[in-house]
Amino acid sequence: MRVLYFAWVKEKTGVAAEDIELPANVETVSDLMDWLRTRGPEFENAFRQSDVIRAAIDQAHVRPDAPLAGAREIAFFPPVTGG
Amino acid sequence: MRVLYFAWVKEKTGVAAEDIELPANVETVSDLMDWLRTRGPEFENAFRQSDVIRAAIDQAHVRPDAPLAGAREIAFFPPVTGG
Amino acid sequence: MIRIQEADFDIGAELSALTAARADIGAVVTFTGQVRGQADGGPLTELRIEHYPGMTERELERVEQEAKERFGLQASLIVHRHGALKPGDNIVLVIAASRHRDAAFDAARFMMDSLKSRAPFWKCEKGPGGDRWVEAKADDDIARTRWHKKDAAE
Amino acid sequence: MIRIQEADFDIGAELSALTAARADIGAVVTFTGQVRGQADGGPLTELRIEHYPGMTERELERVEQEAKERFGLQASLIVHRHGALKPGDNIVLVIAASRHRDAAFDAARFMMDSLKSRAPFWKCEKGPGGDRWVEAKADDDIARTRWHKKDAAE
Repeated sequence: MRVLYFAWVKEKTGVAAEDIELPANVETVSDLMDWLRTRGPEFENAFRQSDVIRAAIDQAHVRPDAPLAGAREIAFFPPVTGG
Repeated sequence: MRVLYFAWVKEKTGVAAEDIELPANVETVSDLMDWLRTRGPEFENAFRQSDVIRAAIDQAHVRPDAPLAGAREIAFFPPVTGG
Repeated sequence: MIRIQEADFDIGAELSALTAARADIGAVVTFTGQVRGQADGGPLTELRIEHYPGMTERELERVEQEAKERFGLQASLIVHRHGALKPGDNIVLVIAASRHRDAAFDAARFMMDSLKSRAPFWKCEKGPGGDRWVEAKADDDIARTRWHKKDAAE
Repeated sequence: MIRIQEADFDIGAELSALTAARADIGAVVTFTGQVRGQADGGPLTELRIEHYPGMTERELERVEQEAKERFGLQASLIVHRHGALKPGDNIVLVIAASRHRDAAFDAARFMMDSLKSRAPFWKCEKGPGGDRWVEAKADDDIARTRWHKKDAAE
């Protein structure tokens, strides 16, 4: 699955985009954030305040309990600040 | 006193502006409308629905009970429709 | 600033003159009123706008001043045309510029609502059925009272 | 129509293209957001705007479509810039054109409120104190809920 990071989530992880093979027990957006935190200090730091991080699956906003099944692309980012 | 008429009030009276010497018993805007109605069929027709006619004294909106004392200019017109 | 004129106005040029590259402005709202070919009273070939020179300027200045005091604008403009206009022509332009968007939206709407109920302009629609003086809408008086209620609430 | 671009936009030209001489339009509201030199977090020398290509287009199209359905617009436009901007530069332009003024004002405000809470843009302010990612304002979520309440009331 394609995973994208934006704004300070990208700065903290040091990664803009990557392809990930999901572990079997990672079923929701929230599960994925928990798993990402285990991937080293940058990811631990980026996803520490996971309640302020927003997500989109296939370019549509989703909540943390959204299932990942069938998703091609998931993005993590801070609350949006356009306009 | 200078008296001005606008829009359909002007069309009905056939007068855009005139100078009038006020009779002694004409003290308010409402009195003046009553007196104007006595000046012939055009004025009678123009001021028949005097409740829809608005007035301004010295270029500021006033109500029918506003006194005329000290006024230099009075205008009669329909409700405004700009914008 | 306020202006009453027969000539058309150029919205882009007015905006540039007022707000371009001003780093103290965060939000700019413009309202433009245009002549519709299908008026509420039927098809329209010409719209003639009459006004009360002198009083019109005073009323528009008062409207603009009230908006400035109430919403803390960085810049503002009201331009209103008079004379003979055609369908598609511009009638009125209001611009409100402020730090944040709520003030700009509120101020532009306030200026339009106030202008509609106070500025001495009168519209006469010319169409196949003859000339028809536009009647004031009860809606416009109601629109004006939006702001009275806010007075009381503040 | 929606557009996302690095280049500046010309408000007058956008307005002309969309609404000039259209006799079915009576009211046009534009909103322009500009970069302020004094941001909420302090003085600002550059504003960098990042976005999520693909999703941004989708979200802006959805915002515009919702505004059209809800307010019955005759024409509309959303243009949002990204990249490195300076104080005084334009950020965003929203245009709503309708028959009557209330719909144009409501639609422009609705598009701005919706865009602020949904479109995936992020602002980073560069100033003497370094870089600072702008935080979302609770106000903007509250502004968005104005329209939910109206949903329920209608």
